[in-house]
Amino acid sequence: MDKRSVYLDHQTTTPVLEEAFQAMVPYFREAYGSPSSLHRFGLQVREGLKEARQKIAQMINAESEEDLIFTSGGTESANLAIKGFADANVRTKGNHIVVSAIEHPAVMNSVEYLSKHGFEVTQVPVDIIGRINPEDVGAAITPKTALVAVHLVNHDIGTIQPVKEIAKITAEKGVALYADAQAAAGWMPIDVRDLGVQLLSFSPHRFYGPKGIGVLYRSRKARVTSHIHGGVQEGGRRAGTENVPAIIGAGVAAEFAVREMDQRVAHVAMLQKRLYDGLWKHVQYIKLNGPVPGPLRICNTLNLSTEFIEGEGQLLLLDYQGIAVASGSSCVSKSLKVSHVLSAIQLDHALAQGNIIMSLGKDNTVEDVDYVVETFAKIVVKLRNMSPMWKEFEEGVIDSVIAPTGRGKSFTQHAADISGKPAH
Amino acid sequence: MDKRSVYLDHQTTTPVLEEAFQAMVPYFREAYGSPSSLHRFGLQVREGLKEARQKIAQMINAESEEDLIFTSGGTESANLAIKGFADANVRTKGNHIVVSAIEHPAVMNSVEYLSKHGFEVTQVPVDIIGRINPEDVGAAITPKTALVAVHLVNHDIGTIQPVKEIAKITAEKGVALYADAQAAAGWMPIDVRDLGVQLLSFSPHRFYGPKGIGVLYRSRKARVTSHIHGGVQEGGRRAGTENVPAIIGAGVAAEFAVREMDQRVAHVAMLQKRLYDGLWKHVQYIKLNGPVPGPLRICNTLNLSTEFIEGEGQLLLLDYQGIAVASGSSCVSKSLKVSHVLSAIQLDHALAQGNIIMSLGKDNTVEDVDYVVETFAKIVVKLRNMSPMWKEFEEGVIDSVIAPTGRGKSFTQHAADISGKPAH
Amino acid sequence: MKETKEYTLYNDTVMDHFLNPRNMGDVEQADGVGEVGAAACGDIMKISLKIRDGKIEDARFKTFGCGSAIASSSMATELIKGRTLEEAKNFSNQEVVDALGGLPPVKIHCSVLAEEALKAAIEDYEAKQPKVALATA
Amino acid sequence: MKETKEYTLYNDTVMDHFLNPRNMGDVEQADGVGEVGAAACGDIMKISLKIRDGKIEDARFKTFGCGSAIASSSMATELIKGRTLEEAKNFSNQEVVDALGGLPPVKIHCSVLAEEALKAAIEDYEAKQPKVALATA
Ligand SMILES: Cc1ncc(COP(=O)(O)O)c(C=O)c1O
Ligand SMILES: Cc1ncc(COP(=O)(O)O)c(C=O)c1O
Repeated sequence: MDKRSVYLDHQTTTPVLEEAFQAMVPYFREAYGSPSSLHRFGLQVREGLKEARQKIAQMINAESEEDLIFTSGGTESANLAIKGFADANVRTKGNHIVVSAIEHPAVMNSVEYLSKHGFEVTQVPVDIIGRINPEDVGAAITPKTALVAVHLVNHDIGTIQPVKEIAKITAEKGVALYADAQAAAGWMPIDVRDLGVQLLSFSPHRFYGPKGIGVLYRSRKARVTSHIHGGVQEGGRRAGTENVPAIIGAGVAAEFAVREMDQRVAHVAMLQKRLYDGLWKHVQYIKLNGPVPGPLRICNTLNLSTEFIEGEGQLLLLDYQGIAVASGSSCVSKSLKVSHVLSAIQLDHALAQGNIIMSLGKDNTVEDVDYVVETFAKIVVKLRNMSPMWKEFEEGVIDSVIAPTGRGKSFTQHAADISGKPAH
Repeated sequence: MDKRSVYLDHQTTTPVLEEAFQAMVPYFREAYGSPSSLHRFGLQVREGLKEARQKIAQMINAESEEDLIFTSGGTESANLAIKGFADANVRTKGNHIVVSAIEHPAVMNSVEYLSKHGFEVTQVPVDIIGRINPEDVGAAITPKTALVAVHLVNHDIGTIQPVKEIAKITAEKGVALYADAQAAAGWMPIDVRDLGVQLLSFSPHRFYGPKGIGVLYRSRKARVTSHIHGGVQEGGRRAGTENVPAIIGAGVAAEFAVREMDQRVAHVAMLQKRLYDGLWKHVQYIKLNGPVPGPLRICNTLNLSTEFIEGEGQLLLLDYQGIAVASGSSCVSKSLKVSHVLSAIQLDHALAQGNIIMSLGKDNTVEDVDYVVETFAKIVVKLRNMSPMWKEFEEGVIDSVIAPTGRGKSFTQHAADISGKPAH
Repeated sequence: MKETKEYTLYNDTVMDHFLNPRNMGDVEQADGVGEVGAAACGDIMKISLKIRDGKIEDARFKTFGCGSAIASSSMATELIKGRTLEEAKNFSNQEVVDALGGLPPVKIHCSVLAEEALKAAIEDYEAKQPKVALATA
Repeated sequence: MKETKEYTLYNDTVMDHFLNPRNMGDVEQADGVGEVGAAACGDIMKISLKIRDGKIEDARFKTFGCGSAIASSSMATELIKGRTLEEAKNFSNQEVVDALGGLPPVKIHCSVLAEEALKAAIEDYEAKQPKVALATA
């Protein structure tokens, strides 16, 4: 009998909605023109693009579809927001940028680039559930601050950020606010005007749209210097022949995201709760990273750490049982470094190593969740039996971080003792 | 009866090959994972991407598929080649760039960006058929030259450039050479090693691959600083979740381009010749821009100027008859400026205004070409009857540039006289 | 998505005037002729008028220019026929734009060219008729 | 494209040793135990040995680490059983890599960890057997 296949990695990417895919199909081989062309093959495409633009503008309640710049993805959008805004405003506003400590690498590395090119950067820390304190942002702003960059939701641990409160502060101080909404878009309503952000980005591949397309909203007041030079596409703000089918698919995905928002959120939040309850009932020594399911957590993500075992092993055994998840453990990253998000919430190194990220989608079912709980419980037993740490914990050599017994040293101390170097 | 539909704008974009499209389909809704993921949805995608990379590497005879960086399109590839190389090498090599006068705006505007950021730029002129003289390139190189950028084929007038000869000079002088191959790829064999270029870019949407994907080849010796910061995709050289379906489609398009190269080139060159012969037989006072069909011209493009009438009108009437073409006339451009390529070949202003670009594809037929010739001849008559210039020419007020009669003043003089300002 | 062939660059009215221009040609033994050029894009427009009793009896155009330049001159000649010279002198390109149901922003200058050609033709007429010119001055 | 479920991160041999590890556990009353940690990624590996007549009679492992760390320790214990101490001291991680049919570059350090755990276990044994240690010195 075939194993169940359960995709629990929707915070990485999602399948394309059937309706979005069907809408894209004619644009590959029939309506294949470039929208810059004056003939009918070009004109035919313009109409579809305009509609898609309108649907996406509606999804975030932008003043006008002209406030959107299409890019190739969430990363390019973040780069354009940060470097484009910094470039355009460094002279009039200053060379200081405020950013939270747990932004996605697209933001972090854009900011780092600027820091190598004459910008000063202040990183605002987060609390242990990964929340930014708006007052910290306020305190970080200086007269030279050009931009504050905070995400709406963290991609790893699912924390919803107080962007609206931060926007009040930035508005008061006359500083522009950019919100990376990639982990939020499609999974909670977004209203750029209500939020009070000047820049906001996301990519439809996170809510059943295609890959290869990103969106940057920028209010008319926020000037952005273009970073990809060439033709006058996107009103001269982003050159290059448009990825027409992807824009069309993005429009349909946005339309459905709006229409089905309540229903998707309700369903996925229900599954999230069931998954959380099930896991914590059946598996000992696991810790939730980020807020408990509820108003501070995005509805589709759980980030947990399983003590005494490592993340990649869990991921692989789950995968073997047909369950696709992610992990922020160092073994999973190409750089062998634990996710900087987990470091920023000061997660114990042992727990960071045992990290697993499960992100639900609209097509997951109650049966999926029950299967995951059951499978995960078995896998944890199997890996703990293999782990020297588990026995050493039982023997009192090392202690649990999650439920300390008062016996034994910490994992980190133990690891340092045997490797001769402090673990990082 | 329905009119014939003849797409003659393949130098703008092409439909996706059926086989390429079919190969893409499963990657939207089945194999939708991200290649960075460790689970099976991710792994499944890696295999396809690797194959696509290999096929594209083979198409240009790259040493290894690792020498390719996937971007979002030809424009981004050109930006990365120029700005990325300049950034990475300005300290060791210098801040001078040599570029031809007729490069695509993706190259021109990238170079212009650099010129605003501390770089010196030398533009090498072209002759009246749009050829770069390799000696001019050699003469423009200084001890501070970091990069020479010349395209393989001009997108507007179809001139094939002596890139191999230029490469000999740059190699001798120890300067890197970048070739924008976007107007060439798929329509003539490209061998980066035989050419001797260090950087080369193109986009598969010009040879029956999808939009939303570009390729930058860079030899291992050519360092390029990344310009889109974020994750470690593309070996850390281009961040952002990969546009998986587009890469897959690009691979198939490359495979077919190689396999069918001879056949496509033979067919299209035959049509080009027939179109050229037909038009020049049936229409008076038209001028070919760029070289005559033959070894100096890419097989699929004809660029012509119809005297005494303007380009957009020709384009629209052709379109009305089902024929899709492009134009470099100022009325067609959003900036109301004549194509800088036509200016660089010193085309008379009146002729630049009457510009039409017809670019053939593998699916065009002899019947298509005959229909185009017949239709074009009628359209020219119709528009000339509407044009004050035609009558004024017949009356000897203004003279023909193409076949001067010795009577009357030039169009440009006439236009200046009546508008009170010199035409530009 | 409609069928490819149903898409047009300009609206139906503009397309109609471009494809089937009204008043194309030259008025025989015209009373006034204006030929103007657009510095912006190089378009050239020529309007010739037949004037009888201070009224434009006939107006014809020839245009070297894009679709909207041709449509603008077609529409301008349509609009102006039957008007008095006084009315014609107050003619504004906006009338052309409105009658055409709008033009793309970058093409508004085509309607301006039509206004200019018309006014140049009237000037030409008046220059040839010094008495009339004085009377209206 | 194969079916989704047919794709695996590591090759078949590595996957087999990860999914069905050989010699998992602790040797009862072990003669030597080595536990080492990888500073690079935080993995921990423990190998325990039963040694009889200068030969490794039994070897078992416990591993806190990724799939390739588990597979490496499984393979290392398989390879080492039956070898003399002298042979075992020349044991190199490359043997593990080769026997596994290769590891991704970023995971080679897992095999190094297995080598280190084994050598630590032998050292532990020798430290407890001063005479033997001297004899082989
Ligand atoms: C020669 C050349 N280079 C670069 C480009 C830019 O490519 P894209 O529009 O696909 O980004 C083009 C596009 O027309 C081109 O013709
Ligand atoms: C919060 C956040 N921002 C930006 C990005 C970058 O998006 P993409 O990989 O689609 O370019 C991601 C992707 O994971 C993300 O989670």
